[in-house]
Amino acid sequence: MASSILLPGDTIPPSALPHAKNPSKPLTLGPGLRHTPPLTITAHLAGPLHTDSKKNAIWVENNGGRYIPHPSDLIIATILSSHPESYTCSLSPYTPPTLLPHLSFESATKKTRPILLPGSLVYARIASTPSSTHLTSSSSSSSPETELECIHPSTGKADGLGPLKGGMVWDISLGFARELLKKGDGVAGIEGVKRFIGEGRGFECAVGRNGRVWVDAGSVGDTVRVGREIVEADGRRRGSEWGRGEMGFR
Amino acid sequence: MPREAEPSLNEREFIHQALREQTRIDGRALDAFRELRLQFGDERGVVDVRLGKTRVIARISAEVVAPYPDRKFDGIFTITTEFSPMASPAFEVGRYTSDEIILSRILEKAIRRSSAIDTESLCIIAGLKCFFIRADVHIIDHDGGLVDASCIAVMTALQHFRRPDVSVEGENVTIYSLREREPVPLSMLHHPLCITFSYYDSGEIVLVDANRLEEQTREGEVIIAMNMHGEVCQISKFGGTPVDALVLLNCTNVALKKVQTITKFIQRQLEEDMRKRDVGGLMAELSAENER
Amino acid sequence: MPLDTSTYALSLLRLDGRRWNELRRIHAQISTQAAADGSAYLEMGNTKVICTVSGPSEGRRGQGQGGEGGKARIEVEVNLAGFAGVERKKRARGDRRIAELQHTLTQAYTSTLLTHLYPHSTILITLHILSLDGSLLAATLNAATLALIDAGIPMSNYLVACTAGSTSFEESDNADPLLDLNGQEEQELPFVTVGILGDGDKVSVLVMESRVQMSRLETMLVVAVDGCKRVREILDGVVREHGRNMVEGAVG
Amino acid sequence: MAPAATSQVLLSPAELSFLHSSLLLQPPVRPDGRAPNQFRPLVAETDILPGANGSARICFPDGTEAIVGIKAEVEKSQWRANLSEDGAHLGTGGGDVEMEEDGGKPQEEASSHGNGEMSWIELSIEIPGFRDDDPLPIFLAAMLSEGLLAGEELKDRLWINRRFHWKLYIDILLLSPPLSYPLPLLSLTTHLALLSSRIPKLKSEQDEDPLFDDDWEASLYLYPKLPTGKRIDRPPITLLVMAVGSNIIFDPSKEELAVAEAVLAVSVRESQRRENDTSGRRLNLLSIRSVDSPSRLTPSGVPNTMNTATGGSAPVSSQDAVAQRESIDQKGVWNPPRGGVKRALITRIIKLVLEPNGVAQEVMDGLNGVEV
Amino acid sequence: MTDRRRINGPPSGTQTPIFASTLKQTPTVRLSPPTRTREPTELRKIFLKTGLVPSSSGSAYLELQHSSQLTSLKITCTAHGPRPLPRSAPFSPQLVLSTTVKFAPFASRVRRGYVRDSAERDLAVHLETALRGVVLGDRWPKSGCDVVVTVLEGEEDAWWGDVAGARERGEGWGLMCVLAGCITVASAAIMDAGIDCVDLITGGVAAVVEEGGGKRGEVMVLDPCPAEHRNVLAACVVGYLASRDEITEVWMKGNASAAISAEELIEKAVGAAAATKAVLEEAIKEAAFVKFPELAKSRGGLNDIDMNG
Repeated sequence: MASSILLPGDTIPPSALPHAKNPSKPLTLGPGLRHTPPLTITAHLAGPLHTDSKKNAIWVENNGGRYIPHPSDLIIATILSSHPESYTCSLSPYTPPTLLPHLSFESATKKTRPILLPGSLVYARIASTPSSTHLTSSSSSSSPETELECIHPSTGKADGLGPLKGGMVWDISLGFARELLKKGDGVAGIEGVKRFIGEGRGFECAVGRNGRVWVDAGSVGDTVRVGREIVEADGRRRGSEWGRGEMGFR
Repeated sequence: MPREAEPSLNEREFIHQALREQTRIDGRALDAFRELRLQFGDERGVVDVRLGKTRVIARISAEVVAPYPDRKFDGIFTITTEFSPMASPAFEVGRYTSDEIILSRILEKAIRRSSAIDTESLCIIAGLKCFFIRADVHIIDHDGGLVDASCIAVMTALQHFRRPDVSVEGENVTIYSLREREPVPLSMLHHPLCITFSYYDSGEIVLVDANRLEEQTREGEVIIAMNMHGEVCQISKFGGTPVDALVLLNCTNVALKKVQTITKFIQRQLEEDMRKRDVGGLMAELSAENER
Repeated sequence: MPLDTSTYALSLLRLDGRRWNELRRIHAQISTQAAADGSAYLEMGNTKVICTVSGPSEGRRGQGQGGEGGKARIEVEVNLAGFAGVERKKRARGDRRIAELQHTLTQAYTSTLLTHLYPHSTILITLHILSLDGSLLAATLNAATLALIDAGIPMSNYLVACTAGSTSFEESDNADPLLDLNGQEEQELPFVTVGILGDGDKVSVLVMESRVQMSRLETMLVVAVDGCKRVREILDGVVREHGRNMVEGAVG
Repeated sequence: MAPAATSQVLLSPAELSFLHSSLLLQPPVRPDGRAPNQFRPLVAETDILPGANGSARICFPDGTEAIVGIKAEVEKSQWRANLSEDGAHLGTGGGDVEMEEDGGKPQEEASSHGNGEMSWIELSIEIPGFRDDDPLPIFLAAMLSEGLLAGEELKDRLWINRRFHWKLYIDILLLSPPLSYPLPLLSLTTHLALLSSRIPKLKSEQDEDPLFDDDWEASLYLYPKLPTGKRIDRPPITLLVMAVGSNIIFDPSKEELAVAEAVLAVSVRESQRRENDTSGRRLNLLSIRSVDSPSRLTPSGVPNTMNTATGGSAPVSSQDAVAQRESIDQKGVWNPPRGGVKRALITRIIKLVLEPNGVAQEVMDGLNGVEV
Repeated sequence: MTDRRRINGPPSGTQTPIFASTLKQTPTVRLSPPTRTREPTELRKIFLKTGLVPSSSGSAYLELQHSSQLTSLKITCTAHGPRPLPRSAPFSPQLVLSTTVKFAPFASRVRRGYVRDSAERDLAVHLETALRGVVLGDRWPKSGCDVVVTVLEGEEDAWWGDVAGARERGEGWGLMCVLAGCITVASAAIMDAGIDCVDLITGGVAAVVEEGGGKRGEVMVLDPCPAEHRNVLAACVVGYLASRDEITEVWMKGNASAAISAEELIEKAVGAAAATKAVLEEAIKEAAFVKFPELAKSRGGLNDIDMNG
C-alpha cells in the first residue's frame, strides 16, 4: 500500500494513482497533495504515499508535527475556562483555544448542562474549523475559532463522547493516533488499541486524533500498564517506520 | 493566547493517586533516576547528557585573559545557561523565565561558589594573565530534571576537558598547542552534583528526578547539591508547601547515595571514553592520573 | 581570610558582642506607609527593610488580569538601594541574585497566602532594602509577612525566617552553631536561611549557599528553627501591639 | 506617555470645572484650605541610615514618601594634561582626555577652586513601577541634577587632591507610587540628605594617597557648618508652581494639577554670603523648566446646550460637536486649557519665588528646623 | 543601558593624535576657538522645508547655516498621525502625542549609541511639553500621533579643542539649541501633517555668554553657538506662540546673574523665537503653493526663504 517516500514538490506519476473500481467516482486527494490543473498532482508534505482504491482516495501519510484540527476528527480536549455560552478548550499546547458550546452535550439544555471545571477532559468531535480551504472539510463555519461538539449532530446522541472521568492521559504520536482510530470500527479507537494490548484485560479507553490516549483500567497499576504498553507500541512503530536511530553527535 | 499545557485534572489526580500507591507513571521506583546516558564529543570538554527525554549539552572552553583587578591570583570561571526555544515552546529568546534564573543560580552556587574548580590553578601570571574557563549549558530537550541534568553535564564536561599546557619564564608565557604538549586536565577540588526532590502531600511522598508532568503537579521541590564526601554545597527550597524539617534532613541522606552512584557512573564513563581515545597508547600515563 | 574565631572560643562572644544563640535587635513597625495597602518597616540589626503591599488589585499594565486558575498572582519587586551596602553599588535590573530573591518570596507567599480567595487579581509586594548587613532573605520574608498582615490578606499562618550558621565547615567536634548571622559572619561562615510556617517545625523556605559537612546541617537547622520561633514571638508582639493601638484609636 | 499622565487623576469634567473656578477666585480657594503660597505639612528626618554619608526621609500627608541616601567614595581622578603656556594644547581630540583650563595665569597649587567635574556626582532615581529609562525618572533626574550641578561649590568640595576626588552618589528612592508629582518631595529630601552628608576628615597632605580620620565625629559636613550652627550655604531646592488664571499656587496637589494652566519647576539657591554677613539673604535662580500639565489630557465637559438630557440638541456629527464646543465659552463647563502662559505670568512667578521672605525662603527656613 | 544587539564603536570617538611638531606643516588645523561674527541679536540663517518624507503624514527638515567651519544643526522630523490608537491602548479623549528625539550616532563628536540615552529622552519630554499646548487634541479622540525627530548633526557643547570648556559648567548648552530647533521643525512637520493647532509654535534660544579674548564681560546673545563662546553662563529656550504671545515651554538654566535677570533672558529668547516664525511661515506657505499650484500662480514667483534675524 505504502510506496516510496515522497518529498514536497514531487509529482505523482499517473501510474501511482489508484485504479478506481468505479470509474465514475472522482479521485479524492487527502492531506499533503495538491492538484494543479489539468492533470498534475504534486506532493507538499514528505512521507509515504497511501492510496485507497475502494474510496478512490490518495494521500500522504505524515507522522509528527502539531495537530491541525479537521472537521469530524475525534479528539481529547482539556477545558481551560467556562464562558456564558461555551467552554474554551485546548487541544495541544501553544495552539489557539477551541470552543465547546455548553449545549452540544447529550440532552443538554440551558439548565442541565454538564458543569466542567477548568482542567477537565472531554472526548469530543471537531464540528468546524475556521479554514474552509481544506479539501476534506465538509462543514466549515465562518467562526474564527475551531468548534467542538460532544453529540452526533443528527441523532443528538453522545455516541461515547462527553466528559472523561478518572483515568490517565498518555501522549502518542499523531500518526499512531490516526492508525488506532482508522482500524477501529467502533468509536474511540478501542479496537485499534486492543491490537496492541494483550487480551484478557478490561479497560476503558479513548483515542484522540490530537495525539492523546485516555485509559482507565480500574486500578492505578493496570491503567499504568495499559498506558505504557500503548506508548511503547507507539515507540516501536515509530522506530520501524522511520528508522529513527541515534542522532549522531560530534 | 496560546500557552503552555497545564496538566488536566485527571492527570493530576491520577499521578497523586498513583504516587500514594507507590507507583510512578513511567514505572520507576520513587527514588529511581531515569536512564542516564553520557555521550562525549570528539572535542574535549563536550558532553551530551540525556536523562530520560531531557537532553542537555555542556561545552567547556578556555581562553587566556587578564584576571579581574580585585582577584589577581584567580582565574575566571563562568557558567552560562541557554534555554533555546528548541527545548520547549515555553522558552523565548531573550526573555528570562524564572526557571532559567533558578537554573543558572543553582549551578552558580553548586559548582562555582562551592569552588569545584580550583581557580587559583588557572592563574598564569598574577594580575596579568589567567585562564578564563567558560561552561556553556544548552538545554536541547526539556522533560523535567533540568537542574540535575545540567549539573551532571557541567561536572562531567569539566572533568573531560583539557586545557592547553603553559610554561612561564619570567614575564614570558608560552601556551602550547595540542600538538606541542599534551593538554592538562583542570584541577578540581571536589565534584558536586545536584539532586532535585519533588514532594507531594506536604512531604509524605518524596520523589527523585521528576519528569515534566510530575514537576507540574508537585507541591514543591528541594534542590540539594552535594559531593560524594557528604559535603552539602547548597540547598534551595524556594517556598512551596511547608514540609517537616526531618523530611529535609532525610533528603540529604538520599542525596548522598544518589550522588555517590552518579559520580561513580560518570567516572566509569570518563574512563571508558579515555580508553577509546587511548587506542594508540599515547596517553597511558595520563589515564593513570585520571583514575585518582 | 578566615574570620578570627579565636576570640569567640575564649570569651564565648561574637564580634558584635552577642552570644551564639542571641538574635540581633529586631525592631519592626506596621503601617508605616500611608499610601500603600499594607506596609511594614523591619530592622534586624543593621539590615533595614521597608515593605509595601498593594492589592489584591487588577493586574498592572499589559500583564494580563491577575493570576490564572482562579488564584491571585503574587508579584514581588525587590529594590536594593545603591547605598545599602558598604560600597555603593547599583544593581542592574536583571541581576540574578535579586531575581532569585524575588522568586523565593513569590514562591513562599504563593503557598502561604490564601490566594484562591482573590481570583483574577494581583498582589504586589515591593521591598526596599535600605541597609544590608546579613540575613537579607530572612529580613525580607519577615518584613513581607508583617506588611501582608497589615494589608489584611488572609494567610494560613505566619511565615517567619531566621538564619543560623556554624563556626566550622569541617566535620569536627568543636564547631558551634550561631544564630542570626550578620554580614561579616555570612561572608566567612556557612549558614542556612530557614523560613518556618506557624509554630511547628514546618519548613517553607530553606536556602543554603555555602559548602558544609552534612552532619553540621542538622544542628544549624535546629538552631534556625528555634530562632524562627523567637522571631515569631517578637513579630507577634508587634502585630498585637499594633492591633491594640488600632482598637484604642478607634475607641478613643 | 507624558510624565504627568501617570499621575493623572480621574476627575469628572464637572469636578474639574468646580476645582478650576474655585482656584480662579481671588484669593483662590484650595481643596485642602491652604493659602496659595503654603506648603503641605511634612514629616522629615535626617541621618536615618548609618551606612550612608548622608540620608533623609520625607513623608507627605497623602502618603508619598521618599528616602535619599548619599554615599561618597574616593576615586582616582582622570589624568589631565598639564598645558604649556603657549597654548599649543592639541593632544588627542578624544573625549577621554580632560585638559586643564589655562588662562595664562599660574596654576594654583592644591586649591580646589574650579576643579570640580560634572561626572563626580551621580544621581539616580528609583520610582516603583517605572523602568530606569521611562520619561518620568529621567525628567526628574535631569531637573534635580540641573539644580545641584549649577553651582561650582558642591563639585569643588569633592576635590581631594590632584590625583583623587570624592565621587558622590545620590540615590533617590520614592517609596510610594507617584501619587502627586513627586518633584518637590524629591527635591526637599535630597536637600536634607545633602545637608546631613558628612565626609571624613582628610589626614594626608597634598597629592599623597588620601588618608582619612577614622573618627566619624571629626568628619566634615559637605555643606560646612559654622560654629554658630549656621551654614555658609545650602543646597538648592526645586519648587513646583502652577498657575490658574492669574493666580499662582505653590506646591499643588494632584487634584490641583489636574486643572493647572501652566506648571513650572523652579530651582533656587541661597546665594553665598560672607561669614559675618547675616542680613542680606538673597536667592538665586538656578533653573526653570515647564512641566507638562496633566490638565491638557482631561476630558472636556458637555454644555447643556449640547446635551439632549438638559433640553439642548445633540450635535449631528463629531465635527459639528467640536465646532459647537469650541464656539461657545460657557462658564462652568470644563475645557482643557490650550496654548501657553503669558510672559508676564512667568515673570511674576519668578518674582514670587525669589522675593525676600518669599515661599522659597520660607521652605528653606522650615527645612532648617529639621536639622540634626 | 548597553546596546547588545550591535557591535558598537568605542563610546568616545578617537582621533588620530596631532602633535605640536606636525602642526607647523598643517596650517589648516585651527588652533584658536572660533568666534562669533554675527551681531549679538543676529540669528543664524535657517533653512526649513516641509514634506520631505512622502510616506509620513508630515515631515520637515531644518538646517542652520554653519558658521566658521564648525558643525551646524541639521534636524529632520516626521509626524505620523493622526492615526487610530492600537487596540490594546486605553481610551483617550484626546490625541495621544508621543515624541521621540534621537541623535544619529554620527551627530556629535562623541559617538552616540543606538539606544536612546537620558539626554535624548529628556529632550523628548521637553518637546512634548512644547507641542502639547499647541495641538488641539480633543479634535482627534482615540487617535495618536508620533513625532519622531532625528538630529543629524547636533550642536556641540563647546569647541572641541577646548575640552576644558565643556567640563567647566553644566554641560548641555548645545542641547538647548537643539531643542529650539526641534520645536521649530516639529511645528513645521505637524503643520504638514494637517493637525489642528491653536497657533504656530517656534523655538528660540538666548544665552548669557562670557566673551573670551581679553574683554571679559557678560553679553546677551540670541541663537548662541556654544562653540563660539568661551563660556556660557546661562541660557534659555522657549517654545513661543507668536500670535497669542504665549509660552508653552520654557527651559532655563545657569546662573542668571544680577546684571542680566531671568526675565530679560526669557524676553530675548522669545525675541529669537518670534524671528524664527517668519521662516516657518515662509516654509509652510511654500509647501502650500506646491500643494495648491493655483495659489502660487496668483502670488507670482517664490521668494527665497532664507532670512536674516
